[in-house]
Amino acid sequence: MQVLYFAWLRERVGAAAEQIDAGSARNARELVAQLTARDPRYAAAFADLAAIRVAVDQEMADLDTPIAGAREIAFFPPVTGG
Amino acid sequence: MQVLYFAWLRERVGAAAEQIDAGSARNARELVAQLTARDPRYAAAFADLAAIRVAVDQEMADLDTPIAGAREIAFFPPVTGG
Amino acid sequence: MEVSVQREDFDVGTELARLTAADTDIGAVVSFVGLVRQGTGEGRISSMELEHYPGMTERALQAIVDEARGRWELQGVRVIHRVGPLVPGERIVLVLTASRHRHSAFEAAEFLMDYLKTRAPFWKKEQRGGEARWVDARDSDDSAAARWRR
Amino acid sequence: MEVSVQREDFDVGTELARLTAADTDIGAVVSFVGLVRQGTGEGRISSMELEHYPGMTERALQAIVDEARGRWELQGVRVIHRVGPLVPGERIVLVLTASRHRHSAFEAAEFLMDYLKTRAPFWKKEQRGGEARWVDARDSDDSAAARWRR
Repeated sequence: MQVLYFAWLRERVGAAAEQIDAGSARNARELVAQLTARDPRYAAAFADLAAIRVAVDQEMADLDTPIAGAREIAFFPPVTGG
Repeated sequence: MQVLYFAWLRERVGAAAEQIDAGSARNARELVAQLTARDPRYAAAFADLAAIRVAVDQEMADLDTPIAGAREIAFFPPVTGG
Repeated sequence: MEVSVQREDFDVGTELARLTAADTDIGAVVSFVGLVRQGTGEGRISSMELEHYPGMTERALQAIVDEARGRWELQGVRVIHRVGPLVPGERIVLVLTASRHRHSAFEAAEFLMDYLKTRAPFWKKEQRGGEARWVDARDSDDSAAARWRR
Repeated sequence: MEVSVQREDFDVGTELARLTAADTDIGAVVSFVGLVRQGTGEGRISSMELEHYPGMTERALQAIVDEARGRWELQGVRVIHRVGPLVPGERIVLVLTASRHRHSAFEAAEFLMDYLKTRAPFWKKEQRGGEARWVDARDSDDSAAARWRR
């Protein structure tokens, strides 16, 4: 699936988007666990999970929203537009 | 003093402004009584006192506001701008 | 100049740019524009005439602006009210409020309109078919204004 | 077109005229314009960059507009949000609401801004001196949005 990062999450991960095999991850929380195990960049980016927001297929979601069949998961900080 | 009329009051009185000697009238209510005694046009215009608003020297007032020394008294219906 | 009573139309973009030009600490500008509604069916109006009380109108509008400035921290305020003949779809009134944060700008604009509707000496006469009728004041405007009493 | 995300500036007068052109039963139009605040002293910003999530941003804004249309009877709605680099004093966002009566237009505009602030995927990065900093979300925006929950 396509995984997107925005704002300081993008900067810490060092990528705006990447193709990731979610493997056995059933939700965003398990996907984050896989990523943080893979590379310290992710561990740094996802250190404070309370500061992370998630969208699944461009709909606001949360870390426990199921991601089976999803094409696009996005991680970002709380929004600050307007 | 200068007496002004607006909207349907102006139409019923048949004048936008007139110079009037307020005589012994201490407030707008007594001025109205003098006018209605003078001519049926005023009696028709001031028939429903609850529908009349008053300004004394361009400040919102009421029928019992003293008018001694006032230069300009205005009578009009409730406002409908905006 | 905060208050204008005029026959000419106004441009909201121009007024907004003027209000915000000098101050880079404005974060929020709220505008209200009132328009002549045509209505429907029998009640359809063809035109209206706005009468006012020259001199008092400007004083009353300025007093309302001053009251708003006392209640909210505003970086700028602008009120324009048109008079004379107007047809459906035309703009009647503009209220603009500028502040650091949006809630003050929203509240102040709504306050200005509620007070303007009940305290500024304007009167509307509508033309329907061949018939002219003075618009009645509305109780809902009185109760809207009463919200702000304190 | 009710929702736009764009790098270019907008003109409130033009947008307002477009929104009201086709309908003579609109009595009230409320606009909100958000601007880049410079701030003062140490906190003075020189510029900012607005990042967004292309695709989701437009969907989120449209969902907020649809929600507003469900809650108030609106004759028209327009939302424009800019992205890219901006300097103090520049316009960021426009919300326009048109309705028969003013209270609906005011409420809907404030609702749209409260929801946009907390639900639309935009992020601001400010430049202060030589230093760049991502803006933190504000609790006051969350509580403003929570007012509308039902």
